[in-house]
Amino acid sequence: MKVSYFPGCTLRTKAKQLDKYARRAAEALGVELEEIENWQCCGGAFTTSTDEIATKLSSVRALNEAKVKGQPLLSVCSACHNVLKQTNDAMKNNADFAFKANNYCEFEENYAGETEVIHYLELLRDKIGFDKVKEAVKNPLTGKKVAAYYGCLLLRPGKVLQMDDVENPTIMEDFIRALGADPVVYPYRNECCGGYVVMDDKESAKKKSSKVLESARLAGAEIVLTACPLCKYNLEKSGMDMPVVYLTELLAEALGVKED
Amino acid sequence: MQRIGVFVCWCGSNIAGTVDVQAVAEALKTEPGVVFSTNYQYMCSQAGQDIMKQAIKEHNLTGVVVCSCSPRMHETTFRKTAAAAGLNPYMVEIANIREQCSWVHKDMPTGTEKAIILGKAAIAKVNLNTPLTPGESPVTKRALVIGGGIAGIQTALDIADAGFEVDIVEKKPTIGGKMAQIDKTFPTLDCAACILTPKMVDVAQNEKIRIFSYAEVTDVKGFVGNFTATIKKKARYVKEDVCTGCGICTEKCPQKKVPNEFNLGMDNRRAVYIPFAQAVPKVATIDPDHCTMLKTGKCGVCAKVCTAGAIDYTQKDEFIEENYGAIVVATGYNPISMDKFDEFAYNQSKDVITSLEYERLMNAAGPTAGKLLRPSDGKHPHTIVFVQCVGSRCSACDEKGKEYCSKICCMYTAKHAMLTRDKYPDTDVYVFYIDVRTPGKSFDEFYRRAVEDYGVHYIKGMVGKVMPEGDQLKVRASDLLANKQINIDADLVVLAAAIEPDKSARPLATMLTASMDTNDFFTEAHPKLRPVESPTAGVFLSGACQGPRDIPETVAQAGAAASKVIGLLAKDKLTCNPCVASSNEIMCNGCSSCANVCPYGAITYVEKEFRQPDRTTLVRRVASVNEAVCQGCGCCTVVCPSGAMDLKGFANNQIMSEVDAICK
Amino acid sequence: MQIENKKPLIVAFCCNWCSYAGADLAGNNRLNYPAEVKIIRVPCSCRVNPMFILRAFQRGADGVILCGCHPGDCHYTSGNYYTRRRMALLFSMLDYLGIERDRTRVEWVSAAEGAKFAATMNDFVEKVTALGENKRLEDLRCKK
Amino acid sequence: MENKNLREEIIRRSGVNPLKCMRCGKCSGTCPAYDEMEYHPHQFVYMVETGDIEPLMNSKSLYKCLTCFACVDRCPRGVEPAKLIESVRLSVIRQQGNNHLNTDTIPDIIDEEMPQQAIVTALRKYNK
Repeated sequence: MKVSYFPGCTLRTKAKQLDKYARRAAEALGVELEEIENWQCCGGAFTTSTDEIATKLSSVRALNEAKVKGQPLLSVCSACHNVLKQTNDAMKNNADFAFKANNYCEFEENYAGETEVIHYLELLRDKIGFDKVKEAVKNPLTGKKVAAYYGCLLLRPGKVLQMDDVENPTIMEDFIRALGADPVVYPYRNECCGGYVVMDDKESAKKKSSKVLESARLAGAEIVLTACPLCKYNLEKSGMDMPVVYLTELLAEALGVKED
Repeated sequence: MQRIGVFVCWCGSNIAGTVDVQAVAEALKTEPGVVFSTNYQYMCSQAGQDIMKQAIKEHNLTGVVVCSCSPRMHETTFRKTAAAAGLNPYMVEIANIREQCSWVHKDMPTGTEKAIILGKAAIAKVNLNTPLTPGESPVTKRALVIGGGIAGIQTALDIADAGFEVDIVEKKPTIGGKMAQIDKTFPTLDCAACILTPKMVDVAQNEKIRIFSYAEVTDVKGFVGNFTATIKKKARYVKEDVCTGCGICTEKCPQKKVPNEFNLGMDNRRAVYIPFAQAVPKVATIDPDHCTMLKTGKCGVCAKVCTAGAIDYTQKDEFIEENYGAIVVATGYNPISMDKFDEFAYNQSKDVITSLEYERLMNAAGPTAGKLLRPSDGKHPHTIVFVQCVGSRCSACDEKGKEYCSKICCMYTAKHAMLTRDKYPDTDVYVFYIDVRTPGKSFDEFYRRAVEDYGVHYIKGMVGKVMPEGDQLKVRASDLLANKQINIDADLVVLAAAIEPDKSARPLATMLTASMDTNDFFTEAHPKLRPVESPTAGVFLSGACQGPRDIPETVAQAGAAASKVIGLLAKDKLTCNPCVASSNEIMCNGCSSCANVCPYGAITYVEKEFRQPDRTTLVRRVASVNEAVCQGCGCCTVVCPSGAMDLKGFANNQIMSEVDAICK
Repeated sequence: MQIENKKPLIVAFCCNWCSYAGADLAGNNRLNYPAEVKIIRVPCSCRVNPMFILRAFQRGADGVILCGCHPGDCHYTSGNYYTRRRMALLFSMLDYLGIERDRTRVEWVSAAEGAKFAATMNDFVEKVTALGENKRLEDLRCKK
Repeated sequence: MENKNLREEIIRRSGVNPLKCMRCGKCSGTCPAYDEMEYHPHQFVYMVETGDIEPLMNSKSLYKCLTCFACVDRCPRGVEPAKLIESVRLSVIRQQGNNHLNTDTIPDIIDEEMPQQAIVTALRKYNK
């Protein structure tokens, strides 16, 4: 299986492990990640205002490239995934935006949201299957109490993202189970970590992140799992004593491809 | 040539506001056949009707056109008026210049112009009208009530009281419905069982009433006065007439882990069960999905312990056909699923429950024997948060909630809060509300008592998220009046779930050709003036199948529906709609096209002798319409290749002349 | 001849049980739609003979719309299924004759859908207006 | 009059219809940034609706919204308050010299581990 891959800027710099393990695990599971040529930063956030066009064009280009190749467009970073998915939805359902974006981009054929945008978790669940992942696990993480942290970008807005039940998601828990570990469910798993507001108000972000980790700790978690570099940063900066790891790292570990 | 009178109604300013009625009356005066034209303030008033009667007599009118409101409103009125003046009522046509003209257009010239055209179309039609005489059909003097909740029970009792036979079809093993699950009733706080179970017993003992419990209506044919319903009596594997209801089988059955639907799955029942102590009929039912004997053929304990010999594992579903003159729909409601509202953590914590579940927790016959204990750990909750409007007034997306107000939640929540504070004064009770809606007799006083006398904390705002943490539920909510976000550590959260029509209503509506609104509530024939009748003749509505309502309203409507049924069944003959199909035998070639499309089987073929021009006789096969069975849809008229079939009252040439008049 | 400012002429056939009641509801709720729409009441949408529609075009109608109960909800059980098939045939024939597809429409409007009725009529009139006058089927002999 | 235009612009740009709001306050009941905000999500909806926009534009609440979309997903009426807040914020930062984040101070804010994602997102949210 071959999919188009949009790593995103953070995975090239501060979140190299997220990228590295995503590639290794995919290889181990028989999926080829074909990186989008000359991809540009997604911008980190999807501006909801209807008159913002230019800031969304890099996503449109990536989406179109995947369409031309006839592949789904994969990303691991929650933010990239969120922006790609929302942009794709706008291209599909907002005629005005699609018209303007196509005018800018001048593709051979107009892009109308044809590409399937998938997150790494969806690749595992829907394209590979968690049962297959389970079979491929070499070092099951038996007994490890892992708390999935969804944050907001993976799930919301639910109408567009459609990854899972927005309020009671199970995809990451099923993933954790596939690796042989025990998922820990806690109420703050889909609450915001503070996000980009850390640039403006460190205290605000710290408050939110520590609430998340406190909630995970109370539920008995030993380790918190995330797909988002910013979530990881905020959670780690909260000052709580709780390891936070990328989901691809844990996957690579279970598949036995973590070490070089 | 007809002699037509035109009567233009002002309807006060409803029509006259946007239509120059004078000009309309004037313009229509010169139409072919019109000999009289006038306008009046309220044609439907006595004075207006008198004007019509007088004009009919004075001008020897043979046809009448009333330019007024919708024919659905006053066609019958004006037809009666015409009949009183000696004119055939079917010589009256209505031009709808209110709903379809003055109310939807804004300026006078446009409205007037359109009203004149609509008037001309009606005149063109009346010119081709012929006097019609309605036929008659017999009435089967029995009624069918679908649904055995309080609505169905009350309707059945009232109809039986008037001396007519009634059958109740209830899909559950017992009648009683939702009311049987309720603990106390607002605003008087009498115990629901105490007032409901005597009625259930009355039903069982009434010799005019038969109960088909654990049964469903699978097919309905026929029309008002002459329905035939097929009832599926599901196999309950217990002989109903032999079982004494002693309940020994329900104690000995080894299959103990079946969720008890009567207590909403909060405790278990056996595979053979009687839903509750006062069930009617009080007979056991075997649940085939859980019975070991039925699934594997090994067990048979219930048959061994049954002294009456009532158990019969070989029972099959049974279909019976019954005839009825009237059908009452009383299929009721259900709370909606809370799956889409997991911000309230219904699926994440056992201590987040719906109001109906709370009702069972409070009930002495419920899973906790009436003690208020949390489902998770059986501890007494000291802080309870009630959330109103969960799924009601929700327009965010279709599959999530319901756009309407569920109406009963404000009151039952006030009741729950009050009863909780009354029985457990050590418990803090919070109610989050958007609006408290209490328009009912003694309702607002009741709600105020909860606040003022019982100290229930009513907070204007909504709960945003419920977070189960440890053995507590962290409730995050807004207090709009304090402009604060508040956090409450609750032991129990109760969701006032929106209510929706029972799932069986939709297929039933199709069977009955009764119309429904977009929420699957049955629609009434007229929202104000015919609230308990379906637009389909002979089908009546009782209770929450028509819209959210509380018990007093349901009972009132049940009685109203019953009185309508009684009115129908009291007649020996029904006047049929004379606007039925008829075939011109000379033109008919006996091809059977019409019979093939007729949904009622109203068309048969007869061999008929025809005199030929050369004086010989020829026997031909021609269509013949049974006027009592034909409902007048007109489908046959379109398929008839020779144009022999036509529909009285909506004849081909009449509709064509309307088209011509409009397109002139 | 003044073609530019001529308002279109629309004939709407509405079944008595759903769509006519829906139109009444639009009135009750004061939902505006163009006065060009003139409604003819029929017991069921299946009562509408294709001849009526051709007649309307012949007499100068610019658009004809047929409204009935939603499929499955027909007061007469199955009438609108016949309508649906019949009109599919008729419309494809009209298409063949060069009558623009937007001049004819079948729409399901229930008694509860006043808003849908008004919205449908607004949309239909807009589309027909854009097409201009119907000249293909209009019989000039019918003109006075 | 000017205020009316501003109101129209904010509403149009957000694609939100504040009239759909039934004033239940669920958005504010669910907002994780509530305590840092001077005007809360439900007030944004109400004040935009009534045209009382000036105080919102001058409020630091604009920069406290996390765009976590909890209010958007949980609103029973589909009002989407976060989009409205973003629209008001754009009305401010699109004006000359109204960037919220001073780019000169960024080196002081960031540290070794700060992901690029944080910086680009903040620039997109706070600056023109």
